[in-house]
Amino acid sequence: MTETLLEVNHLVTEFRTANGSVQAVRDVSFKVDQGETLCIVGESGCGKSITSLSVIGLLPSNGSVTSGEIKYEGKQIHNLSFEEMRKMRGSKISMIFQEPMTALNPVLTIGYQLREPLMLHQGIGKAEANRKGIELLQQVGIPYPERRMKQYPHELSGGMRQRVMIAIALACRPGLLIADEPTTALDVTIQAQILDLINDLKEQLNMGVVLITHDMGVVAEVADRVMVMYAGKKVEEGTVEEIFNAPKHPYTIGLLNSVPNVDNPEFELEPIPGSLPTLTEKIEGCRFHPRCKFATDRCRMDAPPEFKVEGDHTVSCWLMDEEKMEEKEEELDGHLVG
Amino acid sequence: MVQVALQNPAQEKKKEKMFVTTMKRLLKNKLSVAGLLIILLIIGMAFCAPWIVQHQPNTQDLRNSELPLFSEGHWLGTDNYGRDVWSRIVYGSRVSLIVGFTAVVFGLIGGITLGMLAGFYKKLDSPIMRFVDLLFSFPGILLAMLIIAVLGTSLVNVAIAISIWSVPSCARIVRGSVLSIKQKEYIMAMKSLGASDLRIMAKHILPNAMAPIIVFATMQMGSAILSTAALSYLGLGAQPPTPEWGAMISQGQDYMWTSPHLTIVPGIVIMLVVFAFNVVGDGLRDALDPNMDIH
Amino acid sequence: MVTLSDKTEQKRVLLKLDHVKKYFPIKGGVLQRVVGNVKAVEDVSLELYEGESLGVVGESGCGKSTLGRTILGLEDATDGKIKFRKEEIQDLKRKEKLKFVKEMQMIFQDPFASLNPRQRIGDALEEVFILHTDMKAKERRKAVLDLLVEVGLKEEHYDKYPHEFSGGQRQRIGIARAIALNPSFIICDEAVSALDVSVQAQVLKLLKTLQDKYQLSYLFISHDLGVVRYFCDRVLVMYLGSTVELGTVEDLFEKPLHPYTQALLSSIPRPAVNANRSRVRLQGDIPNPANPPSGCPFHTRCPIAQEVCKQDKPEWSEYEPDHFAACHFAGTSII
Amino acid sequence: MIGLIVRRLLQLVFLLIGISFLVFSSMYVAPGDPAAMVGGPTATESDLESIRENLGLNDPFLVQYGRYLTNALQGDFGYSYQTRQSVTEAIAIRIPNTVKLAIASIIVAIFIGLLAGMISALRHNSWLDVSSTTFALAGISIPNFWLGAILILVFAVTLQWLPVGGLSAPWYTVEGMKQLVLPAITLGTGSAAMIARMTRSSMLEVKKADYVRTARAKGVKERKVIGVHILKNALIPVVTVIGVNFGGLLGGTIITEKVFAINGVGRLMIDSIAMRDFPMVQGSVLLVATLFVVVNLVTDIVYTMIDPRISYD
Amino acid sequence: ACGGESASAPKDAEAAEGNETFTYATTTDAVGLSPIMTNDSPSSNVIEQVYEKLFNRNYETGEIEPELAESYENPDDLTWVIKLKEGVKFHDGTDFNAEAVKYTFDKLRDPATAAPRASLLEPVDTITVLDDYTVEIKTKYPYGSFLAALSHANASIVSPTADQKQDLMKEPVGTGAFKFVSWTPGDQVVLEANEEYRDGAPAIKKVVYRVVPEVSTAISMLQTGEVNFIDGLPTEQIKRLESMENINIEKKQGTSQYYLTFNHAKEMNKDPEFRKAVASAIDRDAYVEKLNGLGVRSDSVIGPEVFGYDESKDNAGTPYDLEAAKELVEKNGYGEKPIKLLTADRENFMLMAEIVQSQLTEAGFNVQIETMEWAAFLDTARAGDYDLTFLSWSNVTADGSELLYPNFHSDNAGSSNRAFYNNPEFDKLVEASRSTVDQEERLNYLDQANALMLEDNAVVIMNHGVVTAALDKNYEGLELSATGQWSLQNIVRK
Ligand SMILES: Nc1ncnc2c1ncn2[C@@H]1O[C@H](COP(=O)(O)OP(=O)(O)OP(=O)(O)O)[C@@H](O)[C@H]1O
Ligand SMILES: Nc1ncnc2c1ncn2[C@@H]1O[C@H](COP(=O)(O)OP(=O)(O)OP(=O)(O)O)[C@@H](O)[C@H]1O
Ligand SMILES: [Mg+2]
Ligand SMILES: [Mg+2]
Repeated sequence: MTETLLEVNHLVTEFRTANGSVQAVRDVSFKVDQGETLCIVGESGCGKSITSLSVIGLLPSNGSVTSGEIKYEGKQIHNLSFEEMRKMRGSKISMIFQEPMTALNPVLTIGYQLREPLMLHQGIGKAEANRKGIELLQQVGIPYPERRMKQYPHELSGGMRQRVMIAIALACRPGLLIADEPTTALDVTIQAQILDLINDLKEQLNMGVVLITHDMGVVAEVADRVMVMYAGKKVEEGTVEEIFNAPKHPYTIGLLNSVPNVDNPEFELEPIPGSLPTLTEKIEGCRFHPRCKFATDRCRMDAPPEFKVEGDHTVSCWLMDEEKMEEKEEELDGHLVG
Repeated sequence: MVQVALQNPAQEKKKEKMFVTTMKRLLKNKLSVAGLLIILLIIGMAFCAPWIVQHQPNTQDLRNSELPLFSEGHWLGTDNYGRDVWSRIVYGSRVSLIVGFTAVVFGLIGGITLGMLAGFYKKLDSPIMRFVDLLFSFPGILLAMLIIAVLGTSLVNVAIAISIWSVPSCARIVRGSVLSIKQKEYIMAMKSLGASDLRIMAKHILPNAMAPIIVFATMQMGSAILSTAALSYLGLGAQPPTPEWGAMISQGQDYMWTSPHLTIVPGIVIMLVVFAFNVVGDGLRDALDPNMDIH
Repeated sequence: MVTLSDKTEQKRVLLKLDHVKKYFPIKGGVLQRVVGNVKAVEDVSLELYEGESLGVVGESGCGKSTLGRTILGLEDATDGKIKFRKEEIQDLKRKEKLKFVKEMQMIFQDPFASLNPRQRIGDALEEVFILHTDMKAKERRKAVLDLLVEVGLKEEHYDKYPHEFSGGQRQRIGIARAIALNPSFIICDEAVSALDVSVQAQVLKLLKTLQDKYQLSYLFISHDLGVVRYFCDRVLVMYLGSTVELGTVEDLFEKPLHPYTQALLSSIPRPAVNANRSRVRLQGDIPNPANPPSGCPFHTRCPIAQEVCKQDKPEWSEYEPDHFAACHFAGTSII
Repeated sequence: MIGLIVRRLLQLVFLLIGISFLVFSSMYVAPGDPAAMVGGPTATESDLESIRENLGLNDPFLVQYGRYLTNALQGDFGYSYQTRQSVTEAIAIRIPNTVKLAIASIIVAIFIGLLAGMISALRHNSWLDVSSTTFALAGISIPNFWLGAILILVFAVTLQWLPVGGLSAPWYTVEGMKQLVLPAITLGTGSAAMIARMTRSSMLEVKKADYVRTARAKGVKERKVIGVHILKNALIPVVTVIGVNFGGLLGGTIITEKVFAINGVGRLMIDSIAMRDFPMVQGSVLLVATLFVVVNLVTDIVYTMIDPRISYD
Repeated sequence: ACGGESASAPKDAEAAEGNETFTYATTTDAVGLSPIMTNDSPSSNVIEQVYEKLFNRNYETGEIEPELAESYENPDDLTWVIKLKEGVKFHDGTDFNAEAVKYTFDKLRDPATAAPRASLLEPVDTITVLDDYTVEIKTKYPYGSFLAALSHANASIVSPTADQKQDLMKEPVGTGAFKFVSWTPGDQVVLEANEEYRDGAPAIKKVVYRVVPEVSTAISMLQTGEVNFIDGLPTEQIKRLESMENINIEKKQGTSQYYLTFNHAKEMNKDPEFRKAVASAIDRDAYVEKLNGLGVRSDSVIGPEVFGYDESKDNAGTPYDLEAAKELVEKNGYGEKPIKLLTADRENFMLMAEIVQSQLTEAGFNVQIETMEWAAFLDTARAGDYDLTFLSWSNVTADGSELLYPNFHSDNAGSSNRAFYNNPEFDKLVEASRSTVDQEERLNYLDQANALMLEDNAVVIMNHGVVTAALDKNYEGLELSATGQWSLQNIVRK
């Protein structure tokens, strides 16, 4: 039995803006076990990044967690003081970001940025930190690590920089790694290298990984479990097989049908109509209903609760409500197989 | 049918919208509001000058000279010729605003033209920017002094001098934005549609480079007023008896120890007005900031 | 779907590139002399047929966009000939080019940057007609409103500014602008890359519909092989400015000849669990285009590179009908 | 780096030739006869004629300019019409004062500017921010000729804390420092304001940067986040502002030197323009332009030192 | 809280060092320190202390007295035989003698020198050394104001040895009570007491001339004790100076004068009624009152302190009469044409311009002021590109001929006669005054010329100058002459 590393319950994150406060994350719950990769997937603006930033306590200054709880190894961390949270960051929970080009400080050497967390959290001296840094670079597959330590970020390619970011994030052997779209800015061949690297390291260190992406391909490749978000809400969660082989939520299905399949020339795209709602848009009931072809009056009135399908597979959709479940299921299956 | 429905009113409304949103944002900034009020006040003063003063600005009364503040009939006192300070301040606002405005407008015309050409045409970039550097490496006052030495002392020449002196900074700002806008895909799109360079520059680059230009112009207005005053202070600007704030300071300075208000009043007025333009410029910079455009 | 055999019958060449090169000079030294070149497009020859979609794929910086721009004349070709309907267009003046401009259009990557933010979209679209036709204001307006409907927007969008639209809608506006003059050839430079998948699918559908309706040819630049497979008839693979492989989607995806193509295909994350995960991982990074390797540009990362690859640049040749590649060991599997 | 320096110095030569031509021709067409200034009000026409002949003012414009340029290129900047003193010497006497004043002012400006800007950015939107922004904007808006007079009135005459003027004592003595205070504040206020504004906006910008978030995600202490990660990046544009302002200060000395009775190049410049002392005008303008370019060059070099991304060559 | 105390830090420091420094502030630096090559008052303020002339105008009485000369005689109208003092030495140790006089004057006259004040000796024909201490100077024509010329600072005698060895512009060598120590151009000139001076060494041992361009700064320095002496006090600052407790203000009627002149070359100005209208529109009394005691009211062109003055001319000009002026303007339509009132942007000219412009406007004229910096002004005025302008004449020789000839004689029209005044009758009188050696006769000629100008309304005299100085209360003994020159020789610290 693996241990639960991170547990997020009913997280709500709000932003104060010029037009009043808006909810970017609405009542989201999930958990991550040791050695497990949870992928959070969803389209732009659905609150993936904000969810993860809430966890690590680095929300933009106008944002705050307004309700819900976040537990790390069973301890509540959402109410820690700034200083206590700071000590967690980098040592217990680490994060890497989307843009390798901007996530490293351009005026500090790689070495400095790599030594920083080591010296800070492990209390070791500079020389020692330097030695460890070189080791780390080696570990993430960077050739000539000694030389790299003295270089500046702009002297490295995008893939290299993302590796450095990973090395920094893993410097103190954190229990949980949050990776926010770590490969979106990279070319496919490089993306594959980086995903492999994260996977390998996860296994080596028995970390929990939260990987955020909007690419279903990446999800299928690395995830153990998947959480699908839409407009600030979690709409479906399950193991990677459940999500890809037996998706339940119309949005998940739509998402899968929107991605062209490289291996199947006969595959026909089936776009989801309409466009993503903005945060400020007031939507009664299910947030997906304006784009959902199965929407009923009920969907328009009330937000659906979370329905358990099987094991940990949960779906927030009225279609899951007993009576409709069966008939709709057939129809949906038909679409997916296409 | 549809056309009729979509005619003018809607168009007008949209056009206003940009302006309105900018203004709305500007009005959220308290400092800017204060600045705007001061500017409006000064403009009001300039327009209504004859109605808000009891004395002609140039009428001398040698026997009632150097009256202190709050004297009867002269609430800001009189200068060494017995002229009413308040009416000179009021009429002085006309001078400052007109000279400042003219200088800014001509500076902008020169700066935008040079900056636009340099930014748009790679070949012209280097020669134009070298020329701009040349102007830039003159200290501003010196440049003005040379120009005035050549052209003679007068407010018109001050305006010319200040506008020439503001050309280099304007050109640099414009060039900077042109260079970045030129990279934008909509410019590429216009090129791919076969639009002429002139059209691209005038219809597509210029309007988008406007934000920094507006900010620059606003602040430049402040600094032009300051420079006009500085030149008048050096005796290179307004011809007496024109009421000009800088000249008032310079004349008043001789009486600093006996009638300090002759210097302090115009000094504070200049400071307030320049401050107002700067605050509004600053506020505009924020209000026009595209980063704030997302929401 | 149109099958390959249908296509081969009516293969009429619309655009022909003949050894096209585009170099960007690198300046340096005290006097800012030209000290070298970025060979963004190195010796590209190909033919594009009427009504087909030719995909261009490759990693970032391999010259895809430059190729597209050079074809449109937005960049002056350093060398080579570009023939559109048998006429050489690479050296034409702006005025002479106007008639080709009508025929060749472009859709851009960034839906946020490809529209002038200070121009209402109605005006933006009308501008196309102002530039190329003598239509009266009323006619132009009518044409624009029709266009809006055509690309799935509404007439009331006429008076809106770009920032009032979502990314997908903007891309539709970009498409409207591109098809306004009834062109026969459109370059889509990463036209769907910046869109969310649900919207991306909508736009791809729209592009297909338009192609069928107006017999359009597309040069479809993308780094998403899934999209290319779905959308294109033939695919060109580029690496460091050079063309490495060209073939029909079926040929290229099923029987890739070039090791780079193979690696590329195997790197794509497939959106399906338990897909066959045997894959090649390329080592190292893409070399600096300002200082490309000698010989075959790919040899530094190629798992099967030999001495000859370092020495000689492989020929661009047709290994199978309509299937070109540039590799000394074309067809060797690297998996 | 060497390339940059060489290139800039080459550019400087052309720049100086351009400037000298501009100055020479404008002085030439400006009304005012140098000979009359030398001769004084009593000079008769024949006095003036012999002065003109003596100074070479009767030659055509291009001959005069050509002669000037040829000599200047050989390092001979001529002799003052007025005092017959060598221009180089006259400038050499004054330059230490101007440089002293400019450096003191920029130090004042950097100190106040950085402090105010940082406070403002770190306490964004607080009353501290508002007041330091107000201060910064007020600083730009104060006419410095006015400020100087007020400072003298208050601190030198009324309170008698500081001397009224002069800059003759060596800077490292207490007297010398005291002499520098008022002029440096007068001259530095505007630049301080500019630096404060730039620091503020640049820090606000950098605060939002991804790498700052990265630093926080590493658990770096807030003090270090600000002191190392934010400040180092935020300073880059500030350096340019400092450079440009330092150049501007050289021009600003014209008024300050006058008000505080400082014997510097700025005053030499206006005096010689007034006296139509062409060689002196030329010499001092060229000097100031050179200083300006050199300061900019130094700025660029500092730039490369704090921003590794930039490399010239 | 008296003056002595407010003279704070700097003074104490010096007192401790034990060397008595007397500081004078000047707004403009000396151009140079050679009497031959300069012609400006800041320079002559230094030159006066370092060099001596053959004759000197007594600071008190204005009488011309021998200085380096012992005595002189005129064998005929064209010959001046001057006996020199014996035993006088230059600061460089060489002897002062007839050779030195000849050397100095020849150098001043030599066209190759291009001396700005060469005109002083323009009438001189030959200079002969009769013996070591006697020179004979022959003039081309009888030269009435020759002694005045010889008492001019620019006629100071220089050491020939030093002149050949070094640049006197930078390192002056004379015979005066002070010796040159150093000069930092733009900053300060330092002199020290000449211990060997024939009348005894001056009491103050060190003199510093500091350049302080802003008068108000200089006054502040005077207030704080950083400066001990300033001269040429501006009218605007008089009130402030009077309120200062640590200084004494010295005032004395001066030889200088300020006047409004017509451009007589202009058609409009040739109309006597026009000139009359202008003259009667200007309230000189009100203006002089504005000068706070720093101006003397008189209509006379030749001022009270100048040779040639006669009291009767004080009120001989057209009196102020606004109504009469208005009438004339009305009658002749003078108000229609804009009048360009040119003025230099220095000293009291701006004050005059503003007041006169306002008064003329009141009378119905349409007057536009055009200010110019000095250089441009001189050019413009000489070119006659103005309608009305203000001019001044400081008249260092205090001789009426030296005023009327350069400024109003038609010979000089277009050069130093910027008024383009051209009156043959007047010219004759002036010439006579210059070529007569008999001083009584000269007086007569000058008075007649003066009357002629007043009758003509050729100029409107705004005021005659007052020479002023402010001296630290701790000092006394400043000698101030009507020409504005002063001597520090007899200053002592109380
Ligand atoms: N500082 C902020 N103030 C107000 N709203 C914000 C702020 N930051 C983010 N948001 C909003 O919160 C929502 C969720 O943002 P988030 O960054 O989590 O999206 P995401 O799922 O990560 O999208 P992407 O795939 O584009 O990164 C978005 O609609 C965004 O506009
Ligand atoms: N204007 C230019 N000046 C100099 N170099 C350029 C210019 N435009 C492009 N390049 C260089 O040419 C090469 C090819 O660029 P291009 O934009 O065509 O690549 P791409 O394949 O479109 O890449 P991406 O996928 O990132 O869009 C790159 O190395 C780029 O740096
Ligand atoms: Mg995100
Ligand atoms: Mg591209």
